[in-house]
Amino acid sequence: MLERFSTGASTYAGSIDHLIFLVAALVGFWLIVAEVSLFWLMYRYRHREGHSSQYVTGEEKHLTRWVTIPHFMVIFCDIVIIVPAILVWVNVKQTMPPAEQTVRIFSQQWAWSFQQPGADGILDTADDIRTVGELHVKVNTTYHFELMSRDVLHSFSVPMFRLKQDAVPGRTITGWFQATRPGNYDIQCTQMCGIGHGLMAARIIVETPEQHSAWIRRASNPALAAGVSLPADTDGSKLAEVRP
Amino acid sequence: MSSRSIANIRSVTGIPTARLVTWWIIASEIFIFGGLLVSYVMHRLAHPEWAIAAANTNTKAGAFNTFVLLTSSLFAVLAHQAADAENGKKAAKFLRLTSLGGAIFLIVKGFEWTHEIKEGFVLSSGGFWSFYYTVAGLHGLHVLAGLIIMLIIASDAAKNRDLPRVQCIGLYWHFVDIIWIFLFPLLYIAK
Amino acid sequence: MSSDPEAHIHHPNYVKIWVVLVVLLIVSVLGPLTGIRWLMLVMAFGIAFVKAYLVAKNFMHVNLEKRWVTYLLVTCLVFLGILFAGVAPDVMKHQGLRWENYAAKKAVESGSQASAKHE
Amino acid sequence: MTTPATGAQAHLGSHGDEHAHHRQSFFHKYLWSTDHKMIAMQYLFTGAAMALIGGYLAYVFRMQLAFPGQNVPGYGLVTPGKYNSLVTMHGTIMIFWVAMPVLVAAFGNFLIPLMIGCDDMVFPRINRLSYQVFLLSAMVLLASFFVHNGAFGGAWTSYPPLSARGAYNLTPLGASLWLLAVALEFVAFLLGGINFVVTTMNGRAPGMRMWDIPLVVWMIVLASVLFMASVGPLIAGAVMLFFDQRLGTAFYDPGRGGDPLLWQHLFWFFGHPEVYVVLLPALGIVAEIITVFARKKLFGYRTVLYTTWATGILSFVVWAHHQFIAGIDPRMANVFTITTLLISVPITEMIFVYIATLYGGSIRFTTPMLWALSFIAEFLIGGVTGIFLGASGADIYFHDTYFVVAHFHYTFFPSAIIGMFAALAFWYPKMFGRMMNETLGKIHFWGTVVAFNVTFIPLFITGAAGDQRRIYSYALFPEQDKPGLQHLRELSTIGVIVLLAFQVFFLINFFWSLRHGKVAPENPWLSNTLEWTVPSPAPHGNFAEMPTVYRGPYEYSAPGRETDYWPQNQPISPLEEAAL
Repeated sequence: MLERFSTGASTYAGSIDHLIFLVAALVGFWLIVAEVSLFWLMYRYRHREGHSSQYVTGEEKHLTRWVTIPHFMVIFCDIVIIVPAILVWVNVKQTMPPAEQTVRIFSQQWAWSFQQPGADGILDTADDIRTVGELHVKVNTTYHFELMSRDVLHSFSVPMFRLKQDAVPGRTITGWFQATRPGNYDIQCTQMCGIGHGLMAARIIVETPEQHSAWIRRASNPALAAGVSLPADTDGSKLAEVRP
Repeated sequence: MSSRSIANIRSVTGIPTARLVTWWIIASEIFIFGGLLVSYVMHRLAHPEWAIAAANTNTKAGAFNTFVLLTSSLFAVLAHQAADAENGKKAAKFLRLTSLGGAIFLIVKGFEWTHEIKEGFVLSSGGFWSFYYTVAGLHGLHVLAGLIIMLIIASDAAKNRDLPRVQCIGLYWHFVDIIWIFLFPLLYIAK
Repeated sequence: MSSDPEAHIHHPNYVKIWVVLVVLLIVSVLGPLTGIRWLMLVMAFGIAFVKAYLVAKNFMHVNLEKRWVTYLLVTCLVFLGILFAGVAPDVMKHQGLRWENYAAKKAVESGSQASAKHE
Repeated sequence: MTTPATGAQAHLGSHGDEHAHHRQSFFHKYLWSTDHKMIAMQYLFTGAAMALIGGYLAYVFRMQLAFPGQNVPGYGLVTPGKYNSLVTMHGTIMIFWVAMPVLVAAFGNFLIPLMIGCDDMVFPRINRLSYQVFLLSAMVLLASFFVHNGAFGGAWTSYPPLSARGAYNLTPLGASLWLLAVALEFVAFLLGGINFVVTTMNGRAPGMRMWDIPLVVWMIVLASVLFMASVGPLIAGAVMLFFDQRLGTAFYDPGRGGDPLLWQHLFWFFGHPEVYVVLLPALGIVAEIITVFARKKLFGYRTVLYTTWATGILSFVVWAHHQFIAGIDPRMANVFTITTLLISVPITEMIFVYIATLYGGSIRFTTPMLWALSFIAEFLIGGVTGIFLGASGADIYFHDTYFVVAHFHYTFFPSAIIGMFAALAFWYPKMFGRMMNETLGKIHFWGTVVAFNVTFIPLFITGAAGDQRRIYSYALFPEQDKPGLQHLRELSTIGVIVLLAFQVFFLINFFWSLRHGKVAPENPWLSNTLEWTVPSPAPHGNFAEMPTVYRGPYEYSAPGRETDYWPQNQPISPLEEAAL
């Protein structure tokens, strides 16, 4: 259902979409039942001359079932929603499939910067690639991310991945994603972070393995990568000044 | 007061309105202090290093203040007893003794804080000190407020007016005392 | 005003209660002298609860008040317990599933080191 | 305890007061009054004025969203910083200075003494103080628009560290004034709540048992209880935040041993029950209105009461669903998902009871009834869309999108705005002694409700398409910057403008009816509750003779009676007693 509005581009996008569809179907049913009975009763029992209203206390057995039966059905529907909701949650937020790549995400007022391994595939080595405003990832690869903030709360959100996680200063929050579809997608900040909140855009670029290794080659070579990546020793506060 | 509303005189629950409202205020105070103390306890348990800062608090002063508040609570309840016996003069005397206790408490607190501030421990000296001054300060404000209200009530009670109020301010005072009973180990003893 | 039913009920001896409270206070102050940390903490907080109970019961006359006043006060404490239970997993711990509060860990570490130097 | 003699004395006293009242100066009559009805008016008019301000702010930022970067007529250019201030202040004002004063304070003050049959609140001067503190808080908040760098722009949730440091939010003074105003407002409502709760507990008319209290009174009392129990920790938290801002403490500063998540917990521990603080009075108002105009007894008074209690208690264990992705431990999210979805059970049951009340009725579609019915119809949408957000898995996507915005407007708008208009249309005769114009009222109703849906249904769609909240322009986000979504945003903006324009009908109706409306009889709607047994408008001291209550508030169309209503204070005649 959500596909109509926003294409899913990660492995768990489908399960979140299905959950949303399930919730929509169940609550849609109840919404229609309730609205239809409301409007029908309004029409059926409108004031007419010669008809007076009945005296019903609402404690009669044969009438209370019209409230108690829906009551139990609602409990049932709740359980039907709770179980898959928790399953999806556990899958997305609690369990982590083994990492094939790890990337570190820094948020600050008002930019996203990323640190990922260079050609050696290991984080925290000299050839790490640091980028601002652009995260290059390989398609069909499980990425773990370590999310950090340098100043205030931010929220790392990639709508197409159905991924969203707040960044809290002082904390490292880990998560994962696996992109399924090459292309360029929005990274939003969805937590109010000051006057530049609306400017805090970035792109996540999902590449095929060939494109990705080509990018790593280019990015590892500062001469080729002017403007795309920065030397590894640049600290975050200077990164902010690069972007307008 | 001649124009007390009927609403104020009625007592459907069986608890006089003034006392009921005192309980209600105590309940809301429990939440205010509770929120602060829950935050403090959580941080304190998570930060063993705060014990080092806590070692600088003056246990003797804290203990003396606890003694002062306990004693003033005794006077408060004696004032209530006197008020119940319709003895306004005696109630007023005990209320004044109670507020004297409150005043001693604040004075000791003042010396204590002056000393600590001179040693360089101020509100912004770190997590423990922030909580220490905030919690004790909030409590001190309650002592001050209670003290002032108590003196007003005492001057009324001396003229045998509004004696039921004696019990209400007493309830409040005992509550402030109980808060301190918990603050004492939290801020002074646990080191 | 004197129509309060409890006005006629026999009241406890307030001075006696006060003596008990003061003795308890002295015991709790002496706690640190034992040098056993857990015993001191148990003593301090156990005694605090006993004292609070004594004051509430005998000075505030909670036991003579309508029963639901006690319920009201206990409910307040229960809600605070809920607050604690909901917040503690995030604030009291410095590490959990998929997150780590490195700033707090660092504060604990550097604080403890500073004390080691101090001593 | 009240002896008959003291009761009568006090009664005389209040009449003596009435005489004094006529001679009072404007200041004493309108600004320094301790009369609960006057204080209700003060709250009502202050709340309405704040609603206009809040509406204006909404207009400005909706215009910016529809036509980004263009001059907004009546405001000017909306910069990113200004945009943040606008949304922050809109949210803060609408919840704390409109919904609460109007629903809880204005109608609580007006209705409680009248409906439970006593002459005033138990502590009239605390009541006056409550309003004065509230007025002061409103002034402090409005003042923050005019200080250096303008009003606070860190969202109505005011999360630190953004709110804690001027270097981050760039509105240090605005942030502190915001916090001060909110704290004062809390104090005002704690003071007001004292009166609501204690008056209802202690001041009821003889004969009025727990089950005879009209639901709206119950609901306002429960709202006050919820408010008292939830706001305490946040007051403590606000003090801590204020110290962080002004005195250099580090309660929420992770760099110096604090924890920003603490504020979020304290805020939402208050924030979620707050939703019910606003909702419950509206539910009570609707209960009064649908029973009167369907001429029906409520379908299960006790059911409603039990479900309200259940909702109130459950509302304290669901707060972290606002923080699912805020960095809390993911295992806690599972607990809060379960509790959150469980809260749907009592609430749906309550709504079912309301719908079932119409069964077998004889429904008159007067203006108040239209508002009340539309409350149910609209609130249902708000309720069911909440399930998406309470289910943690789905919330990963929907969190902080416009879906959330649309959802809570579908709960708050029916409660605060529809509930307010319903109550005003219904109790206007008792407040001002004249009837409102039905035609104008119906035009206003249809315009408002249709425009409301035009405003917020598009936002469900843009939210589902990934529009995040609190963004002044989507120009930098190619996936959101699409013409289709932009058209929806424009549609929503048109909805807001129409919505605001239709309020003119209300204002005309309100002020015209004050002078020229039909003079209202004592009981224009043929209602049962006690406020309709006194003259319209209700006089000072309320009841010429203090009433005694004989039955519950919803005895409509009782069999074997000539009239289809049965006022609560009407003694049972010997004939009827025999019939029973």
